[in-house]
Amino acid sequence: MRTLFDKSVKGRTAVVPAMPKKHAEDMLPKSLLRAKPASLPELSELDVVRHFTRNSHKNFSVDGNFYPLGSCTMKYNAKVIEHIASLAGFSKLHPLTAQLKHGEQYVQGALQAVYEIEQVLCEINGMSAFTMQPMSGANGEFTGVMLIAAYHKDKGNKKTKIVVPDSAHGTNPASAMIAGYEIVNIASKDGMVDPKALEEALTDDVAALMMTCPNTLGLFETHLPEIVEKLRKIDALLYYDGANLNAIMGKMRVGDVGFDVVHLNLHKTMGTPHGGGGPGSGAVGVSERLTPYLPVGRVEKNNDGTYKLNFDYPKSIGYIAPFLGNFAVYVKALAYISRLGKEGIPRAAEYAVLNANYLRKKMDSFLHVPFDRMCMHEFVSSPPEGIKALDVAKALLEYGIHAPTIYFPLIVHECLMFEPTETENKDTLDNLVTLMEEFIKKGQQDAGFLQQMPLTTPLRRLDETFAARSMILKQEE
Amino acid sequence: MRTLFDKSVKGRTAVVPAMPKKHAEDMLPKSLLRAKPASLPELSELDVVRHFTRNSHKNFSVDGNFYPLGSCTMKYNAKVIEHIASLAGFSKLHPLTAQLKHGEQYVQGALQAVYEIEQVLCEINGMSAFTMQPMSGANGEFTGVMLIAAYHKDKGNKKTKIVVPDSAHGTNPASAMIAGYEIVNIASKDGMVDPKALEEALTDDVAALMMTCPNTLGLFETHLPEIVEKLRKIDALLYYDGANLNAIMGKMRVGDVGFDVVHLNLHKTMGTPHGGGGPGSGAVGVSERLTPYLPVGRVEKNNDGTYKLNFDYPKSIGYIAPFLGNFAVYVKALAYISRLGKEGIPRAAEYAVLNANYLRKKMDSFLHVPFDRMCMHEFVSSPPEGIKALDVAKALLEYGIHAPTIYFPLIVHECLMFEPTETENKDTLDNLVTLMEEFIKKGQQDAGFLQQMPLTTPLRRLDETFAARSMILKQEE
Amino acid sequence: MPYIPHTPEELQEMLSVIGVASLDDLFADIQADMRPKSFNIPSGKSEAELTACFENMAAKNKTDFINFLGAGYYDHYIPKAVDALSQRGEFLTSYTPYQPEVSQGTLQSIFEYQTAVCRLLDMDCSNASLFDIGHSLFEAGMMAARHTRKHTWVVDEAVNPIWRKMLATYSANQKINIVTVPHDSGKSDKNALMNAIGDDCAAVIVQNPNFFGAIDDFTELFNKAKEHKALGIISVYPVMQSILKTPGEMGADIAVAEGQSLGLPLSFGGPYLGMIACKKDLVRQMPGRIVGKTNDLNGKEGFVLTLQAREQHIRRAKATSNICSNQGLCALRSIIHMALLGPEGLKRTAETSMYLARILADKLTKLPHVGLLNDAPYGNEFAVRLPKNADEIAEKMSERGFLCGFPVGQYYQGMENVLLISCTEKNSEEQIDKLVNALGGLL
Amino acid sequence: MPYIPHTPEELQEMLSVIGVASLDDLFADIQADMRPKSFNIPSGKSEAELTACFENMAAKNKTDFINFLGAGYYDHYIPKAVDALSQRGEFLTSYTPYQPEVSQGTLQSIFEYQTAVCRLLDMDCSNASLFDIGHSLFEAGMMAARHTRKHTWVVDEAVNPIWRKMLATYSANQKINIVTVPHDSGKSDKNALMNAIGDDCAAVIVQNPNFFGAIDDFTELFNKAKEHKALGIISVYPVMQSILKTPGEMGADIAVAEGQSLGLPLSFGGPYLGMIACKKDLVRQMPGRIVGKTNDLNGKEGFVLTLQAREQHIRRAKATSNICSNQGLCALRSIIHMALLGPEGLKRTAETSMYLARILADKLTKLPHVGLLNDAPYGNEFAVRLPKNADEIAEKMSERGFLCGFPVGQYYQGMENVLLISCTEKNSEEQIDKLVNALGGLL
Repeated sequence: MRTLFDKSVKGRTAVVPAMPKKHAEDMLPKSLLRAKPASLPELSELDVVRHFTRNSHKNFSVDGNFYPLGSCTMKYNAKVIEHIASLAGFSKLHPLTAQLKHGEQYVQGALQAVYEIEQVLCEINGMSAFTMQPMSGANGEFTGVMLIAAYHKDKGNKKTKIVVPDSAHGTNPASAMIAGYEIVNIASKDGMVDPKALEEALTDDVAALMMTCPNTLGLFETHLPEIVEKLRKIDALLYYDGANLNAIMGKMRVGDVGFDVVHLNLHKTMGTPHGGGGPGSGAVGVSERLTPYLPVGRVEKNNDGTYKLNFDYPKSIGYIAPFLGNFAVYVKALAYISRLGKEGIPRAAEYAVLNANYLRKKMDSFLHVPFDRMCMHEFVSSPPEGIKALDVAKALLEYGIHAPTIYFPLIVHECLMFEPTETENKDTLDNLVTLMEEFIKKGQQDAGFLQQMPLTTPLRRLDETFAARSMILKQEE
Repeated sequence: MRTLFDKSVKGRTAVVPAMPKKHAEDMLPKSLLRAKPASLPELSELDVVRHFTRNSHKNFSVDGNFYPLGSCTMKYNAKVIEHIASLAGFSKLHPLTAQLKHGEQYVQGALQAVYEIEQVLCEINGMSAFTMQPMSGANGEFTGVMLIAAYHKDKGNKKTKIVVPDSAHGTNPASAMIAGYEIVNIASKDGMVDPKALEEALTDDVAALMMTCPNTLGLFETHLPEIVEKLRKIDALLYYDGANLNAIMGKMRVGDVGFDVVHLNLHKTMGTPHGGGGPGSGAVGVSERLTPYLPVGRVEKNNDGTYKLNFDYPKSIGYIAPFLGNFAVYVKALAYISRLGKEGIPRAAEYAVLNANYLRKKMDSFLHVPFDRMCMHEFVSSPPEGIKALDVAKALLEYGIHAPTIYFPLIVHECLMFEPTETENKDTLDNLVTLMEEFIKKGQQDAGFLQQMPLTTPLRRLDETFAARSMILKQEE
Repeated sequence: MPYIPHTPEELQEMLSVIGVASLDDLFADIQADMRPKSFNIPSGKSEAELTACFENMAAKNKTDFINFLGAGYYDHYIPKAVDALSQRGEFLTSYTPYQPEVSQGTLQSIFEYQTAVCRLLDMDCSNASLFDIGHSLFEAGMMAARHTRKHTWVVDEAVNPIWRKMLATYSANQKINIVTVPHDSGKSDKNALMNAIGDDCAAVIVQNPNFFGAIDDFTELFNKAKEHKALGIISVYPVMQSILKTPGEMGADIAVAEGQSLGLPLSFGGPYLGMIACKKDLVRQMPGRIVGKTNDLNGKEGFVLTLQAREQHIRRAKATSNICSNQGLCALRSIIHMALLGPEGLKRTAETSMYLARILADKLTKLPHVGLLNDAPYGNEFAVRLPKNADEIAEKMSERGFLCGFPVGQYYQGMENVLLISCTEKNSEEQIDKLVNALGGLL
Repeated sequence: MPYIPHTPEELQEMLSVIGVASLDDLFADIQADMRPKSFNIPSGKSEAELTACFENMAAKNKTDFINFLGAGYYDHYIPKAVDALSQRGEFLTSYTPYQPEVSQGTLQSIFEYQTAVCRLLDMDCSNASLFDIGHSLFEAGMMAARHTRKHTWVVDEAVNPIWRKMLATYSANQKINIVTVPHDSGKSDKNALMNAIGDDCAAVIVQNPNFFGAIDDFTELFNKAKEHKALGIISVYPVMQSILKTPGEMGADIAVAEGQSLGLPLSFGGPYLGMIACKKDLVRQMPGRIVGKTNDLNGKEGFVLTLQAREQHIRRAKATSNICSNQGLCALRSIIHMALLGPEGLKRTAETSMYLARILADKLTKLPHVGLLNDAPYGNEFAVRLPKNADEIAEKMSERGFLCGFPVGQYYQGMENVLLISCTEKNSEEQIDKLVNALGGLL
């Protein structure tokens, strides 16, 4: 393991621009200049290419590996969408061009893309309007909760709490907190929101309930109609965490069944690549009553079919992103949606659920599957007694398969959460089943077998405690 | 190892175009249709992406590995040249557009690129004209020899032989043969063409001498002026095999010193990628007296600065390529040359020769270097007695370094031919030296140590005899 | 079926394993009255149709302007190796590196990114990136609020107004009080800033070069902040930072930067890259992912995500922020970009951009009634006062093929005649002459 | 120094190891009078300048025509995954796979390519590719000459004239006698071809669909060739081959094809891909590289270059050809392309292209004095006779934004009014209406 800095040699250069006609010292007083150059790495172009090419080989990725990773929807990321997002007509566009007087005429294609994805997301989700500004799922959650707060404030409602089921993603309570709310947790029962616990939690000062449906156990929330009714009574809003949208696209629209806000993880459901941790896009959709509060600027269509940018929304919560969000990311999502279309979008959900249920059935002979009912796009399970979820995860790495999500949700013992997605084929699923059955059997006979895994990955298990204690967060000069 | 065909599942699809409005059977008589569909692989797009991503990891490449491969000039291939060659303005251009009446106006940028690379190659090599038609080095050799034949035929010379030194590349005699000549081999002496052997070979029926200079021993041919003189006397032409041009760019121009024809391997000297075996570009340059015979069409510049395509050369040998050769390859070469320019082109030669001599000096303590004089961009050597060149090559693979060229030229015992190129840094060279010294020492103590190499590459040594005998050249259905 | 591999035979086999007759049976939990009321989106397109459709859409944008528009987002040259390497599937399609055994490519890149950010900004610790600089500024402010347990941010009005709008939006429901200190003709009013720092001050927030291009030294200001137990937060421009006095040298506690100028295309607004770095004592307040160095079972060096106890998936409502994803691929692009340019390349980029800005300023101010907004030192960007409305001028210039700069009037009342102009190394003296000529014709 | 990593210190150190004082000392063997008489090429450009310069150059080409020009080279859609995968550095920058232990990526791809080519063309053996189809035709002819030890090639005049020109050039100094059999109004004159086959005939060479788009069955012709111990060589169009009667079914001995239509951009003429496949008994006559399957030391399956005894680097002047490199990356692109489309995708491509050609032919022949050249079955390409000079019409159409087809008069005397028109699946009925409308206005 040698870093860029280890390989750096003073004076070595790669892409050096032409020699400047004047140097900084001749243009600015010395007091405004840095004392010495930043010790950035100095390498040749070949050094850099070779460094990152080799390091890339140390990564698992969807392009190389199956990722049955619950709650993450690691589906195939089509190569055509990368081409589309990198078209010069999009990538070279300065965002402030749109803010020049009559500058919109020069960005009509870009505004069209924003308008079209907002429209198509509205139709897929049954919402009145979408904003593309949020730059990730968590950022979308924050935006959604800010919209809820703006609504209540505008109506003069005194609301201080947001209710979050214990099966929710950790970002839900964190987002609600940053938006200024107090969190009320409620427990699940039989994998569903407990109606009694909910009843108790729903006091008049509740601003909203944040739901994940299907929930993080992979189960569809069967009490949904009652829940909606209860919330309406206290003028509380219903928030839909779209992390699991891949299960229901074309089967249910969250707007139709009474949700007021939804955030989507376009890098999950709409097939844009995960990028090793981002960039994402956390589009937020709202029902009619929340539209006045959406972030500005908003893209609108003129009567002549052209598009404009409107900042004139006095009730808007303001700027969530500097411009219109992660444009190049949601252009990919728009391309994905356009490719699949009316037929393909529901089909993605159908085959995602098919794959998950097939895996669930195939695995229930050697894993404990706590809910013996139809799952949606993912399901939870536990390894046999004596075997740790972590060891199962690490053993899969050895066989070239990414680990499932483990120890989440917390309410399942030694949880293994599998989400195969619709883009994986039957052979791949069967191979996972065969391998797991085999190594779990071995693990039951020989406890050490799984604990030593993985053996031949680029590195073996890493010492996380040492990392947290020693805090080496950068390379010293 | 599973092939695309092993992974294929009947009915699986990836990039399927829209359903046609009519099927073949409704448009053509059945007698003209194939009996059953071709059993091409049927996979999903993800299957294909994963297959080739994983298989790519089984390759060494310049992007991932050092290639000190003599006679091949495996230098770094700049990423910017790939971008340039794939610009839509070049890649979408139908070649026949240029053959429409006044169609040249639509391809001015492309004709400019052809014109400019011909001009710049003329200047770098001191030649009168270049043709870009030859589609590889060997194709360039063939073209060069055809031009020689056309010249002699036009002058009424009766010439039947071409003289080729024994150190020449195997393509030289093969190309001359296909162009209709008889081959006369001459031996080397002290690494140079043997003047006596040459004298004897130079009978009146000799059409040309094909030379590599620096020769395949990495040595500059010191008898060059005499050789030129001798050939002039019998009206024989002098052919320069440009495989080793990287050593002399900017230091000598082959036209200046009397060569009549030169072919260049642009994928070696001019930094276009090797592609696992092609495509190359074998541009051929000629002296004044050979220009009438060049392939058509030829790009010419009009007085108004525009470019045209001229087919009106009655003495032309005809079409070597369907159009103007491997356009996208030599656009990359032009980009490379433009990036380096007047300063950078000679510098590439200087540092290539520097790196080779540095390696030569560093290695002569544990390798036998037969010629104790300055080498050019490469040098030949032999391992210590008892160690095979093949084993050295295979051991290097184990350490992530590509093998040097081995057993070539034939005139060096257990030959190891190293060519580091100018783009590799000193650390990389030092690392090679250290590794080799170490494992050769081990190999001298333990004969088996090197013979077992490589151990951890994607495969170990393969059975080539079995392959030739069993002749499994495709996968049966 | 695009991106779905199942054959009809496999579908049947899988349904029978599950024990249902059809795909629709899988959705029995969703009752009939919950099914979509409409689903009126266009039919799917073949890949060829899709490509043609988006190529047409992209062609409706005009990207061949001669460009002098910056205002926080700059058109520097991006080496093609940045695209080639960051687009490799192993980086592009990998997940958050929670499984370090098979994520060293990503983890090492982030560690290298963190190191480079610290060295460029002269700070102790960086995280794995935030969404954009507006977001970085907000998180920096929240770090200060948590650290100092105080609630007032003193913000220079010469900080980019878009980022200040984001600060306002994000902090709206927090107990944060923003005090904005007016600029002085485009210069930071350091006296006023100092005076605004009271004992309730959590942080003072400035920008260098500021929105108007003015370069300053905030050492004294940060000293004053320290006296009041407030933190100094500075926003910088990474390319110019290769030559300018560093946040560390000025005594800042937190430095943020918009990473767009380090290898990210303008892309109509995103994705960009929020850089953030801080002094060591603030690291546990830093939101987002952080990579640390460690060893594996065999003692081999490697990297992991660390200090995760701060994060939302562990701490839920008590986390330092709600951030989950970072801008992984953007951070990767920026470290590749920095490695390709190196300190010398970045410096030359800054210097040539500055040099061109000086040529342009000289020529522009020779036009009648055109003058620099102030006498402050500047880098590659400066503001001029025009004799006419800058919005109108910019509109006419765009009709002539120029993005001549940013008219600041829409964000600063009373500055309707002020135009903010930037140069990068991609501009040329020829372009400058054309701009001056065209602009001269309009005044 | 672009692409050169040496620092001044390293240079000095290395020179001193070598024992010379300067870089120039390394070139002492090149005497003063042999040094360049001139070296007047432009100075180097920065990467930014370089990119701008070539982007300008590319912009001088017009590539937004509505396109009906084919004539052997077709604008089919190329899935973007072809680019993404073939551009991976491990494929792009690898060497010829002489070291199989570290070249299985390339070797397996070629083996898969060979398999696909054999299956598409219905032949026994394929090589790893040749430069282009003209070259394939020449090598096929030479294979026949070596195999039969005869020297006459009977060539259909309806074989693409450009490829026939290449045949003539390449065979000029060989003992080869080319007999060209005139076409019959764009149809292959099979009777005349049969009559031309004598006992000196090494091969009969035909094309299907022929240059004019006509589709035929050459079974009888190849039988006749067999009777005279001559080989049957056929050139086909890979996309159409997904539906047409195969070379194998017709009894051809060697089949060749231009692989451009399988995933290679038009790129103003290259690089393209010469496909070639033959019956088993001819494999040792086949030039170029061939990959075979084998095992490694541990018994694992793998691939190597095989039958190298035929090749120039071993046999020198006695080799089957002088070919050294192949079109490795182009072959890789084509196998990726075929794998992405599969048999169904390729068939649909052919069928939609054919369907559109029929729509177009119907509409065109309703124009006054426009008629099909002949009554032969055709695929996606057909020739029409116009009432005016086709060159002039094509010129005027290009001014109106159309590449309306190829005027064949420049290669076939007396056919100055004939226009060869092709459709691909990228065309649309809307484009067809536009074309017919524009063309109608000119007649």
